[in-house]
Amino acid sequence: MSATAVAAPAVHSLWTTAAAAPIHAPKIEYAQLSPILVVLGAAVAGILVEAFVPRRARYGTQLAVTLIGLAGAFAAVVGLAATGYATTKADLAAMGSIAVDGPSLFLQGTLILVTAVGVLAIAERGLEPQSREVPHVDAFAPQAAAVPGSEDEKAAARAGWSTTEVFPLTLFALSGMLVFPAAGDLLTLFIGLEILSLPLYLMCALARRRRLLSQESAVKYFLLGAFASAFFLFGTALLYGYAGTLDLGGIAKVVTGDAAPNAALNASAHGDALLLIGGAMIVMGLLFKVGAVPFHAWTPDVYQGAPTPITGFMAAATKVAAFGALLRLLYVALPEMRWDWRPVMWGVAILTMALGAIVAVTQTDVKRMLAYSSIAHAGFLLTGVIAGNKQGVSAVLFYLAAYSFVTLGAFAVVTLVRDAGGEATHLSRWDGLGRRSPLVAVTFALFLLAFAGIPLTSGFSGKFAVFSAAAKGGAVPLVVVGVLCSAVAAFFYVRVIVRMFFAEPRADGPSVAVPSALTGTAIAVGAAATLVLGVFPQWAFDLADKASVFIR
Amino acid sequence: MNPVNYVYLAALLFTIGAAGVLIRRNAIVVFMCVELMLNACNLAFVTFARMHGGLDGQIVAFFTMVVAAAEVVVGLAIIVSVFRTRHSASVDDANLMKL
Amino acid sequence: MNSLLGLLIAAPLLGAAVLLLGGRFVDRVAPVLGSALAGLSFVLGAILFSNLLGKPASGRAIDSDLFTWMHVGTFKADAAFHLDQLSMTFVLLITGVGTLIHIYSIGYMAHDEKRRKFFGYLNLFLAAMLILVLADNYLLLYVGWEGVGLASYLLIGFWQHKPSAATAAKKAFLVNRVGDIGLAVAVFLMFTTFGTFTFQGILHPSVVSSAGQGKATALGLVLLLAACGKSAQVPLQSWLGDAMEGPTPVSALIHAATMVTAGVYLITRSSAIFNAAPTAQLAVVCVGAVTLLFGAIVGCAKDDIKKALAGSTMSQIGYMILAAGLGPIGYVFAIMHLVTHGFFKAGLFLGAGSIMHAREDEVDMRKYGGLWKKMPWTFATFGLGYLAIIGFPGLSGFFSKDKIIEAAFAKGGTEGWILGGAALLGAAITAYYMSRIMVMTFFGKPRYTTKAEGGTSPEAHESPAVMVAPMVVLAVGSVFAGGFFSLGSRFLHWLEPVTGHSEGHSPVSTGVLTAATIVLMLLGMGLAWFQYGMREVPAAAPRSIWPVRLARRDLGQDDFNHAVFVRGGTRFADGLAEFDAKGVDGAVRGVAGAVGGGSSRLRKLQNGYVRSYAFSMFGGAVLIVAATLFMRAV
Amino acid sequence: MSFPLLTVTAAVPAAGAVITGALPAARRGAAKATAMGFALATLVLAAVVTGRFRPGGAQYQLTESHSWIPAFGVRYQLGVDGIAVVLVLLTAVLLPVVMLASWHDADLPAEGPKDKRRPAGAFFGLMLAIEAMVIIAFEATDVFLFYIFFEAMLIPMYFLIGGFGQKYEGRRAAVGDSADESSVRRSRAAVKFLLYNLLGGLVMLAAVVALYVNAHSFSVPALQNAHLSTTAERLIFLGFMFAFAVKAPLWPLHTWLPGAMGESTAGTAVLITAVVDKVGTFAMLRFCLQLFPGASAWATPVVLVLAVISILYGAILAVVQKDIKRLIAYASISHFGFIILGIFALNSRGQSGATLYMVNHGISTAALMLIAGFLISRRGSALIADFGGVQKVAPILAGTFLVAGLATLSLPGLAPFTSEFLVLLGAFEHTPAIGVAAVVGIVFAALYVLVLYQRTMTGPVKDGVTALKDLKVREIAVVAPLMALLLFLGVYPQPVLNVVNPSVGHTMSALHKQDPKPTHPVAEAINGGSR
Repeated sequence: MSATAVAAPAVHSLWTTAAAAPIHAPKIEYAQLSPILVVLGAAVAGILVEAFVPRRARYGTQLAVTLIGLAGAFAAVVGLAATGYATTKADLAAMGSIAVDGPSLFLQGTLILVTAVGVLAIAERGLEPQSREVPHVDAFAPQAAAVPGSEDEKAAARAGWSTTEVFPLTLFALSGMLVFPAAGDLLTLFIGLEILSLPLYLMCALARRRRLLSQESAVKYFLLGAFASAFFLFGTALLYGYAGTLDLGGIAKVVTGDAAPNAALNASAHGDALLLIGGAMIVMGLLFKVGAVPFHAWTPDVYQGAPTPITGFMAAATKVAAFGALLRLLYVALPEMRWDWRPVMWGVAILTMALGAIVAVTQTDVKRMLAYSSIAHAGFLLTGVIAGNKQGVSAVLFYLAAYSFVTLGAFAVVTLVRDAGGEATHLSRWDGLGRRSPLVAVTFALFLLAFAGIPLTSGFSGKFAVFSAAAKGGAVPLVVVGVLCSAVAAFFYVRVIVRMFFAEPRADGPSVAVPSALTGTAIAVGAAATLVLGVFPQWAFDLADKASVFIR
Repeated sequence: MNPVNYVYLAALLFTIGAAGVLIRRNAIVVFMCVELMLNACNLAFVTFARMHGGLDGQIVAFFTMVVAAAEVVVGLAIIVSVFRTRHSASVDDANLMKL
Repeated sequence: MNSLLGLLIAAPLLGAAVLLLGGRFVDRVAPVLGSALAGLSFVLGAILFSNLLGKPASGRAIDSDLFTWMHVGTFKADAAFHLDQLSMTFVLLITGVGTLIHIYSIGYMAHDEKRRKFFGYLNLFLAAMLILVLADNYLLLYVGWEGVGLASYLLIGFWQHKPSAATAAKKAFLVNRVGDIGLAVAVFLMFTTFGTFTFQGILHPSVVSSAGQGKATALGLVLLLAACGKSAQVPLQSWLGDAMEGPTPVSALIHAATMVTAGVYLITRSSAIFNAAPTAQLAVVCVGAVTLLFGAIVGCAKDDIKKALAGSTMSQIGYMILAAGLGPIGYVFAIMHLVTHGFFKAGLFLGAGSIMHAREDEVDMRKYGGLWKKMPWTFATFGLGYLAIIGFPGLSGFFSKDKIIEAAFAKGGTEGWILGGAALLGAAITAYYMSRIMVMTFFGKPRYTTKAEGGTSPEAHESPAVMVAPMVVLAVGSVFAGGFFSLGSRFLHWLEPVTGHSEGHSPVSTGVLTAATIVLMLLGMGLAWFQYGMREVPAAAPRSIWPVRLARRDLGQDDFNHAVFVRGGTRFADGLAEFDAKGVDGAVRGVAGAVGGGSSRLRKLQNGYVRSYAFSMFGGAVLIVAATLFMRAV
Repeated sequence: MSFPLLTVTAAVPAAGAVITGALPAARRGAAKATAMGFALATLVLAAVVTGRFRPGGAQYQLTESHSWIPAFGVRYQLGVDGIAVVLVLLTAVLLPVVMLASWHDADLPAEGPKDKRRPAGAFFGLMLAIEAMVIIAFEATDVFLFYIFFEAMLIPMYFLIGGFGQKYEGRRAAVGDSADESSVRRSRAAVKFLLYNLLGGLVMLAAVVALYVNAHSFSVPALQNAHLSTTAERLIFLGFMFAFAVKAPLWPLHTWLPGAMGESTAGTAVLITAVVDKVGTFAMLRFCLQLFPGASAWATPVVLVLAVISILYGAILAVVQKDIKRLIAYASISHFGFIILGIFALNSRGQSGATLYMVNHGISTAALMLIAGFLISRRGSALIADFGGVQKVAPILAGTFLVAGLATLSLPGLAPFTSEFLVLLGAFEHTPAIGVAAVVGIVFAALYVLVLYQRTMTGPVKDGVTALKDLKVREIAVVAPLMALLLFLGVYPQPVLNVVNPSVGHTMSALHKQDPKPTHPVAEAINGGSR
């Protein structure tokens, strides 16, 4: 579907054209697509496991398949990077629809690692109160289709069923995410968007406890997501109409005027309107995914309703993928439009930082608070995107890597604090946690401090990188706003710490479940990443810096 | 006739769909409105393909249909399960989470 | 010799250290040890004195530079001492009277369990006072200056369990601090002007005049402020009366003989500066004249014997300040009066102490009377001191005070007449209030009933020898010192090299003045005798006319301070505290509250309805598109 | 390369913090002993640093420099000048003293029955952590490195304030608040402290970013001859100054201090005012003045006025305080006013004086606060009104308290006088009016100290005070060294000045300023201060 097909002169009848022009078989560089293919393969394998492996053995098999798939994919990414695709040999694979370049590989690598850690949390089966006949249960509904509280749900629970579908679903979502930031043309971008969204919609609905909230979050996420992707698609249409091509690079050429857009359209003199409106709508579709104001409304509800392991995965991975796509779109397709989109993005960034930070102040639910904080962080990231320079790209890449691990860790800790009703997410229940189980409290405090951007945590390195890039890019006011918002944000992070350490423990306070190795590893990895990227960030900066050039 | 009119039509359909999403309560209808928006996109794609004298737009249209189908599957699954739980398909009933 | 100079200060300092840190081990030896060390420093002083006498009049000075105290860039402050005739005079006075009072205290404080501390503080005071007069630069002088302030604080508040004592001590320190501002500023000014603040560096007429009269006047005025604080001169005199809360030996040593005269020393020492600043000198004489009358009037009204004496001290120092303000014609006499005053006023206070000792700390003179036969020694010594202070011909006061009155007239012009008149009037009042004290205390019938007679008061008795002896010595001093100094104007020749001297020509002949003084003196005595000798003294102060009442209340000056500084200051401070809590901190909390409020308002947007979410998205999309187009349009 | 002395000096307490914190909560004695051991070891190292430092040598000595985050041009770069040496030594001296003073503060329930026993390990570990961070902040010659620890030290401080309240022996006096209320007030104070300083730090972060963007380096020596545009220099200066003014604290950014000092233990309060806050004033000297001389000169008038306001404002408010610790806190605000006054007098008298002032204020406030802590813990109340006539029952306590108080009002012969005199002289040299206005502060200083002493120590013995015990041996061991230092530095401050002066000289040259010359210098023969 590259621009080659348009080579022929415009003739009255399309059919004759089509007949006249020889159709080449598309050339696919499987090696360069290997990460995506491996993940997809693993996902399909997972489906087959669901179909053929006896229920009892599914959990183990799925986990194995998933982890192996992820390992393979990561190996593939590393291999590609090692063979120079990140820098010198970067090119457009599959006839220009998948870009294999620095940003793609960096983000794909990050995504795979994040997913791996996320899967560990998803696979946790040691937290739910366990009965004799059902030794292990996970965080998901035994049978998603069953009506909550209905007989057959109880039956399913008694039978000890568990929703092992989440593993393939996760992998499918991941595959979408891998495609999303690497998409070389708008169609692929759209497909990637859908592939990553649809599984997530489903996974949101799978919570074992609080099914109503879970399903509600799914509905909201789905409807709004579909709404957003409709906008995205229409924007794509308009942009296609303007440029006559879907290639990001091609569009850029048309924008710069290297390649003339279609005469008929110029005649109808809507050219610029198409370009601007289309671009704006596509950007909007992406801003929805990153949860930027005013497209953020879904974030709190979905984060709160979704099963916490899923929330963690979603919060971390979706942001990475979406920001990757946003970067590519703005830097590859619309760089020349900077003077059009920059002011708008300024407004969005400021709104996002401010609203996220301010509204979070009065939140009473841990997950909602983290949701709003993720909105604020989207704002900080946008300042880096706006920077519009190489440092901006590398800063955003680093920030994404750092942020995603902190988020995973934080949500993993949330899964541990439980009472009779499941997870105790109301902040007031966290009073005095630091006295009852210091280790958990200290870890969570570490993540919160990282969110707040205290030095020696990854949060600080990322914030500094983004802000300095923005300042270089001439967005000093943004930096100031960012700083002030960080101060506001610090307030509610600190408030949680106060509750955990200085408030009197409640008599009926929640208990902290002892995690199995899985969640334990997840939290440990998150904490380790937080500290390492805080104290010795240089190697990560080098990676991000090397990987900060987009191929056109 | 001038193909640009088809673009206008597409825009009109899109707007109608969007308006539906904003106005209608029944989840199914809302969802159908989204589908309408997608189809509006298809129309736009095809039109532009015609104007550019290329095939890309038409191909996208096919992709879109597939995606739409997939969305239907997922969407209906979710909506139905919610309906069975709440015995209501009104999106306004689903507001346990707020503030 | 130089090393002796250091030793002179070290001796009492050592005493203070041992007594204050020594703990109970030294309790028993405390009085003896303290007195011995004081005596030692007196002996050292005497040796130095003889050494000075051995030198030619021009070069009578000993310097010793101990170490560099602070050194920053061109700023260099040394711990260095300079002994010349002026400081020598003070050394002898301080150590001499100091030793006597130490000895006296052995008896006076015999029954106080905190004796050790008392003597420690006294030694500390000696050391500080010696540093003050021996310092060779103004910064080190400042150290001694505040050091004596500390000692006086500790000793006034020695009986800390009495709230009145604690308050008085605090008041004294604070008022002195106000004066210290002057000295500090003086040092700054000197350094920024001359690049140094040593006596040798600055105190040359040429140097001072090089800075111009404006600078000199400024310096003079700030120095005067300092002097006012330390010497209890108007307007900073209010603390001296309350300072009488301290044990009586303290009042004698610190608040009569030595510390309060430091202001006179400062002005005389800075003669070079004042000589170059007539305006400052005028200010000095005004302060002196006002204070000598102020103190005298207050002295007339007090029934508390110590407060009455305090008023007299104030007034006598007023004389000295006045003299010092007169310039070269006055300096010598200021110091001379200072020395003689040291003798007789110390004697008077010790006498008062002896009486209180006998009467269980009763200070109200209306409850005295007829003590002369009960306490003959006290009576005799007190009487001699009394005659000395009122300037009875032939006794110390006569010589020193007359000279000052002469000099005042010699100032010439109306100034001369006003000042001289004030001085003369002061002399008369002095005679009045001193006679009043004398009569109320020693003559008439006893106005108290002893326990023997079924009353409350103990039978008065003469004090032990250890207390009487110092009184006798001081009495001798008060009798002969003046004459000794004036014979062949020894004192004049002794001090002249330091202070300089010029004969003034008084418009009134000396003989007339002397006569006038004597007449006025007799008048005062007569009036007092008429009022208190002839008729019965009421045991309680009669409600009398307003000027007297005003005088009893220190001429309302304390009330003024209280109204303006204490109450007003408190109100201001409370207001400021309010402002700090509501204003400064309130602003901060306001911001926090604003964020919180905005938060709870904004979160209402999240109303849980999908459709409104969708609407916000739609609106956002429209906005973004519009904004983009708008951007392109402009 | 040579032995990394500075790194080790900071690393030892850091290691101590980890080890002490890791000890099981039951092993209280072990934790204390370990902590004290590490603190003393640090003191030895600091002494070695002082010994190895050559006054008048290179500006920064014992330097270490390693690449750390090239991406931002950040280096792990250490080095000490005279000022830093003195302050490192001060910190190392104070820590053991404070620990000894707070020996039992983490033992018993902080207050109220509901509290569990506080882990002693955490308490002393946090103290060591703060020491480590403060020391490295003093040693850092890389702005970014400094910033990181300038910010990071908030966290342990925050936990120290919020986690450990004033300990009261026996029954708590009826001061009208239950244990809960006071613990609530305490955590509020802690949060206020953290947010205040965090805001300052974040503003500074913006400035740091701007600095990086403008100068592409964080190394202090390199930045000293970097050329910024006037506007950039001023803006960055303001960013830095804001953070330091919050930390110091300078009026009107002071309101966090009284709460923080009033609610925490005496030891913590000493750490706040005598150690951590010094980083702010130190940073003004090293960064504001040396990196932005132009902007500093530009801002001087305002800063001087604010400093004078702090001096008088703090002193006056101290007079009317009802709580001993808050009184000392406001007194500290006044003293920080003096320090800042000296720093921005922009002459050697002022700056040497200010540095000396940091040291002396550290010692005198430590003495005053710790003794007050002993007093408060005995009486079970911090309200001045609950005391009276203590000198009768506890003479040693009262005596040392008086000496500490006299030091606080900077009586000649005690350490603070020398520094206060130099600062005032410097201010007077810069602008006589400012100097005179500041001098008035000494009267108020006398007022609040003497009022405090009079109300608590003198007068008839209040009931509730009657049973008060005098200082124990441990407490005397705490007070004695401080007293000795106060006396020694009061009589002979020159050793400190000798170390400080050359560094001040460097600052002056960085400022392109000479000391003002006397207007009418005395003839050469008698010039130079003394004969």
